[in-house]
Amino acid sequence: MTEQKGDRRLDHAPGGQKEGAVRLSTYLAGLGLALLLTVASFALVGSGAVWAPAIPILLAVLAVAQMGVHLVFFLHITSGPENTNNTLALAFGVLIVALTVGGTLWIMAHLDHNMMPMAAMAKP
Amino acid sequence: MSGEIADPRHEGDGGAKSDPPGHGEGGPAPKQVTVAFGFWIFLLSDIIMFSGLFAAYAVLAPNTAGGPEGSELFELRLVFVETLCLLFSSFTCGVMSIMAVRQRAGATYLWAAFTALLGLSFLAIELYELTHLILDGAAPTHSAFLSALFTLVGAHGLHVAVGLVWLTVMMGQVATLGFTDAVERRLLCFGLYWHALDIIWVALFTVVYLYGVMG
Amino acid sequence: MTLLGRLSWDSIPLHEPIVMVTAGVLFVVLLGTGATILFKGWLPYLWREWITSVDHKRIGVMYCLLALVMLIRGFADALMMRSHQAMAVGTDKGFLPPDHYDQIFSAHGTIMIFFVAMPFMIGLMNFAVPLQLGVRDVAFPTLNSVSFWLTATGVLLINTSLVVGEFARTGWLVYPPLSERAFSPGVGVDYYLWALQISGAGTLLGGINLVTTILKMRAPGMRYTRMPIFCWTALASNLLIVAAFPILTATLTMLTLDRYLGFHFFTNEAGGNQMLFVNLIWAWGHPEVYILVLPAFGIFSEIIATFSGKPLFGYRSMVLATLAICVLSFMVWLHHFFTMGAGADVNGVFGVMTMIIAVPTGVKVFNWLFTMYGGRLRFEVPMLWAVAFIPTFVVGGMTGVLLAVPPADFVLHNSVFLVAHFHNVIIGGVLFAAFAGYTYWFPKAFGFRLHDGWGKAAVVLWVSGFYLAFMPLYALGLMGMTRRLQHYDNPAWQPWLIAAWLGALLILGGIACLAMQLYVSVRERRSLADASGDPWDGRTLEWATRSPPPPWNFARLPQVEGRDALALMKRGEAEKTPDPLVPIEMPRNSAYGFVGAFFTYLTGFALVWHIWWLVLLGLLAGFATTLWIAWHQPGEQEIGVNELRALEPAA
Amino acid sequence: MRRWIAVVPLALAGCSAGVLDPQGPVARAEKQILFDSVGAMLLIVVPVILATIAFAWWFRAGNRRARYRPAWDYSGKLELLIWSVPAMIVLFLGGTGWVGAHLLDPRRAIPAKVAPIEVQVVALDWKWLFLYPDQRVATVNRLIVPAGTPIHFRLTSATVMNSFFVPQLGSQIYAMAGMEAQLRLAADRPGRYPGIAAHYSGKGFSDMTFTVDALPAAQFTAWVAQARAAPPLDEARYRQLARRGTVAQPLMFGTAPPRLFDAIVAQRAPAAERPRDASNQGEADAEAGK
Ligand code: HEA
Ligand code: HEA
Ligand code: CUA
Ligand SMILES: [Cu+2]
Repeated sequence: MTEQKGDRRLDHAPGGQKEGAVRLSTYLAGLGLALLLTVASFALVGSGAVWAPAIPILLAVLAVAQMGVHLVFFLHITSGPENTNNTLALAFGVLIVALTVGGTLWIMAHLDHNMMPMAAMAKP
Repeated sequence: MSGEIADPRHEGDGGAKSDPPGHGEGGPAPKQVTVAFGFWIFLLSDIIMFSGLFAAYAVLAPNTAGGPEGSELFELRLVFVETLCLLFSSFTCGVMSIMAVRQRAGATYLWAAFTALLGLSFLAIELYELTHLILDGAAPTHSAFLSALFTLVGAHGLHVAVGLVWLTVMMGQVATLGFTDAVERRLLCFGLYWHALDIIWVALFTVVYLYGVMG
Repeated sequence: MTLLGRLSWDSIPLHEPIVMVTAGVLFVVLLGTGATILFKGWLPYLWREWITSVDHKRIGVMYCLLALVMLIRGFADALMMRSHQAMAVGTDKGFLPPDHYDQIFSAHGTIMIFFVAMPFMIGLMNFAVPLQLGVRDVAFPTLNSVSFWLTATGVLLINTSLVVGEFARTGWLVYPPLSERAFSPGVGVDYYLWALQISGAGTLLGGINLVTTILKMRAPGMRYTRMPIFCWTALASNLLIVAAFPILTATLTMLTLDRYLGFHFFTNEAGGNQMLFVNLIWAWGHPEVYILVLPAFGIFSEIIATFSGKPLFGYRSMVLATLAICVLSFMVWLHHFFTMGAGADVNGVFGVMTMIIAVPTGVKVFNWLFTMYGGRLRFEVPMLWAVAFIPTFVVGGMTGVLLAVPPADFVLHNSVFLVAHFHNVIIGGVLFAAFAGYTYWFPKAFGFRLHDGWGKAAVVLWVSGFYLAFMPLYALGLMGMTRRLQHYDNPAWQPWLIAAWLGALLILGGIACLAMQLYVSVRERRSLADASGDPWDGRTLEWATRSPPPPWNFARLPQVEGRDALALMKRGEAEKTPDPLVPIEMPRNSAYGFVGAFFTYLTGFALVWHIWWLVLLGLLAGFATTLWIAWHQPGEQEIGVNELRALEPAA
Repeated sequence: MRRWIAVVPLALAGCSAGVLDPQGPVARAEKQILFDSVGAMLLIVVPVILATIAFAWWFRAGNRRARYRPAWDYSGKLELLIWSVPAMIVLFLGGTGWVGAHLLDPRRAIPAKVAPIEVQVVALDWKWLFLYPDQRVATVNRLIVPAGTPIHFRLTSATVMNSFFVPQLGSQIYAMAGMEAQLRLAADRPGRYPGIAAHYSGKGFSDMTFTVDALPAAQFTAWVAQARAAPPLDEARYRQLARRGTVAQPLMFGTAPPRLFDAIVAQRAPAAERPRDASNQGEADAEAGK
């Protein structure tokens, strides 16, 4: 690997790691947490553990948590100063995803509601 | 590298005393950083592409056109196994990266093989599931819901397949070229790619399968 | 199932004289160019210096060239439409039957947006951004060449449809269900889909490249608050590319699946939802127009500052406004379908969000005005474009805001008032900026200036032609004329349409002047030569190197001490402590982009015509090329200090 | 050529038959909003244009009387001004837009003393079918309504997307297959108003125009009685209508199947033949009405 100049030592890209910086333990921890969250998600479905209408919400929370675990432990996105650019890019991406998906669902729900055939609406 | 700014008028934000390291301000960043950052941007764009498919799926999921619904089709146990395959492959892929950074070819192959095997198992299960759907009459041409389902799941599967081809090529590169800078960078990108697929899968199994079986 | 899929002799529209003459002329021109290149022995030069070049400046120039060529095609279509509508009243159905007319407006819109405006802006960014940042190239030079050649592939594919097959007859955004197989069984929509997917991939890769370049590759000391404003707008524009184009990819993929595999995303049957397409295409489409106009704003910012002899007024609010527009542009897309019936709340929210964009845009306008205030204005051609731009764009922006008022849009949607709005902002904003940037950076790219007189004539003809051609459309829109009409019954419209036609003819004059300008300038390049490398008394780093710049741009990376880096150096405020020269690593040329694009073209063509064996072949060949390059990457070539000294006496 | 000259005075007669000549409450409000908005924006746009010209002229390099301030590149007060003045105009426009979007929502009932008349609109390739569920008659390309009475439209399409628009009456709205949009308009007084298809729908799109005849209430009843005598719209006739093609003359039908509109929305109506899939250019075009 090319040796980097001293003043650039802090400039990291996602996953950018120097020898030894990322240890097996990071991946193990990530795996453990992810497994936990996955099992929790699958177990939740159909179990009576939570008030049924709240299950989708909890599932969403678990999914977001798991994505966070993957980002931190596998992709090494952290809040450190050397990671600012990566995190900002991620934030921009998340914002766009939220806007397009959220906006689409909102718009389409209204369109569907407003243009539901009256005949179909009469039915229960 | 000049640390001081003589005249405040030259200063943009007046605040910082010295060039903060990195971010290209101290001059162009090294190749490894630009490559990984560029690839990170690519992954974000890929995630946005998936978000389009997700949005379409969410909108079309109720449009079954009299055909089967998700709750009648999905087999959660299979999906769970698929998920485990991907999860463990993410882990083995991580170990592979560590081995690659340490330039240990033998161990790199071994962990790459694990990764590929797990990825292949995932794909095999997925293919089994999808062909089953088609054979049972739930083909993607049947309803908008099934079109969206096959497209979303298929797009992820296609990404996994591409990843497997890429991994194979990379092992060939390690074998023939050794751990050159370029090969190291590509392995790094592969790792990012593989982990990102896992993130997409988390959204996928939650939105499609778990929500699906709940009807 | 035949060997050639759907392709047969009938696919070539031999019965359509206009098409055949166009195609014939095109063929002769191509053949002539090809023959000239071969006989003059230019091929090796072209191959070495351009086709395989990974130099961002060369690639930028090629993008602009591509755009200019396509501009002529787009304009030919525009002129045909204007001539046609000038006569197609009452019983006179004009000279273009609906089949042909419908292809023409679809082709015009598609080509102008994707293959004129986009490549022109991308070309200018590619050329100028690394120079302004004071670096040697973009982050990924080989990828840059790939991006360009993918765009060129899209261009070639879409133009193939002129001769083999047909163009889509669905408008430039191929709304389903009209674009579904049931209603458009021909190959037109398929050409559209594959050409856009291929060029879209190129655009996306280019966007990633420039974002990375701007964020990670700047001259020492070039912190964010010192970046030239054009780099900021380029950053915003490319962020939008990275964020919006994937949505286009996803949407077009769904339509492709509908058409090729009988899926039901947007069909009338089986639960398909056409509104979903409209929603998704505009989730890309609205950001798209800001992808075009943001770099245009940047170009004018540079030009107005330079020719006013002043720093840009309100740099920080300019940056803020740029970023605000960048984010806001993702929150307004519904304004393109207020009339689909989403209801008052949704319409209201998106209407208000849309109008909010007028605020940062207005800030920009005022900042330009105050930059001029207290300046010493030199009315060179780029500045003339800029001064013509401000009022024109403001009028176009105003009609845009009017369309953002939902009840007003209910009566103006899809009328030619809308057509006038977007030509007003696109021509007055993007195209004027393209011409301004072209005139501004031309001496940097080629070492000589463009002829002044012809340039001024072009400005006058373009501006007057634009107003004559498009102001009548506002009136017609209010009179109830809808867009995309092949003929109409209301004789009261005709005089206005004749005026618009005359306007288009004036524009033709403007184009002729631009062509003359190029010809005259090349002929008189000796007397127009610029030895200084800084013909306009510039303020940013691209003027700090010679013209045309060496492949490595700067023998020493400039040390940036503040905003308007070159202006500071000229004032002597930035002390120059010359670092010793160090060897430079430059990327080697690569044929990957060109060869890969060739196979991509084959694949695309085969997909359009359902020639499945060729699809497979093309994909395999493309994959093989990629493998080959993965093992034989040209790598870098080092340029030693002595060599540098010899090549750059000034350094 | 001669025709062109004859036509000039007509053009000066201006915007007849357009958005600027509203003939109903919806269109009138929309025209008012249009004018208000333009007025508000001109408040800022005109000064901007004038300032551009003035600054460009005064600060030209040749003018020695103009003061050169090469370092003037920031002013906090001005910054505040240039953010806040446009913001105020946008506040006004945004408010208007918001209120307007609600009060002029196409689904919103128009206040009136008389009960609205129901009309069902079906976009076909390339003609408009109007069904009167209460009167049980139907027309093609000619919409007859009583003046002064609100009209409640329910709209759908039996083919591609289209948009129903009568510029002098106001708001247009999309008509789409499998969906049912609603729109409420009214004509103030008797008259004939042109209607158009405002969303491109293919080859015959330009001919997909219709007329709206607003009749005095009494005449409307008479018209219905007269229309009853026309031939019926049966399945065969509908199938013929649904084929791609234009109609030369408006048509009238004495009866129509009572639930035809709902059947079309539910996509259970008899389908028209579609162009064959194999050919790459051909579209089966037929003159559907005769
Ligand atoms: C970048 C976008 C762009 C540009 C520049 C233009 C430019 C022009 N357009 Fe356009 N137009 C669209 C985008 C654009 N258009 C779109 C998206 C549509 C909608 C399509 C649809 O309905 O689906 C449309 C539709 C459209 C219509 C159809 C209206 C309708 O629906 O009824 C018409 C009608 O005449 C028209 C006219 C014109 C004219 C006269 C110009 C003129 O201004 C022509 C401008 C000429 C040039 C741009 C070429 C000039 C320069 C050169 C040749 C270079 C010279 C050489 C050197 C410098 C060396 N346009
Ligand atoms: C470069 C391209 C470009 C740009 C910059 C814009 C800019 C804007 N556009 Fe435009 N637009 C298009 C290209 C563009 N548009 C195209 C191609 C279409 C049609 C596509 C199709 O259907 O085929 C379209 C269609 C379109 C519609 C859809 C209409 C319809 O289909 O019915 C609307 C509606 O809101 C709209 C609004 C706006 C607004 C509010 C802006 C604003 O960004 C404008 C902001 C600028 C100003 C307002 C001027 C300067 C400001 C001041 C001087 C400050 C003070 C002013 C105020 C407070 C008002 N545009
Ligand atoms: Cu011009 Cu066809
Ligand atoms: Cu828009």
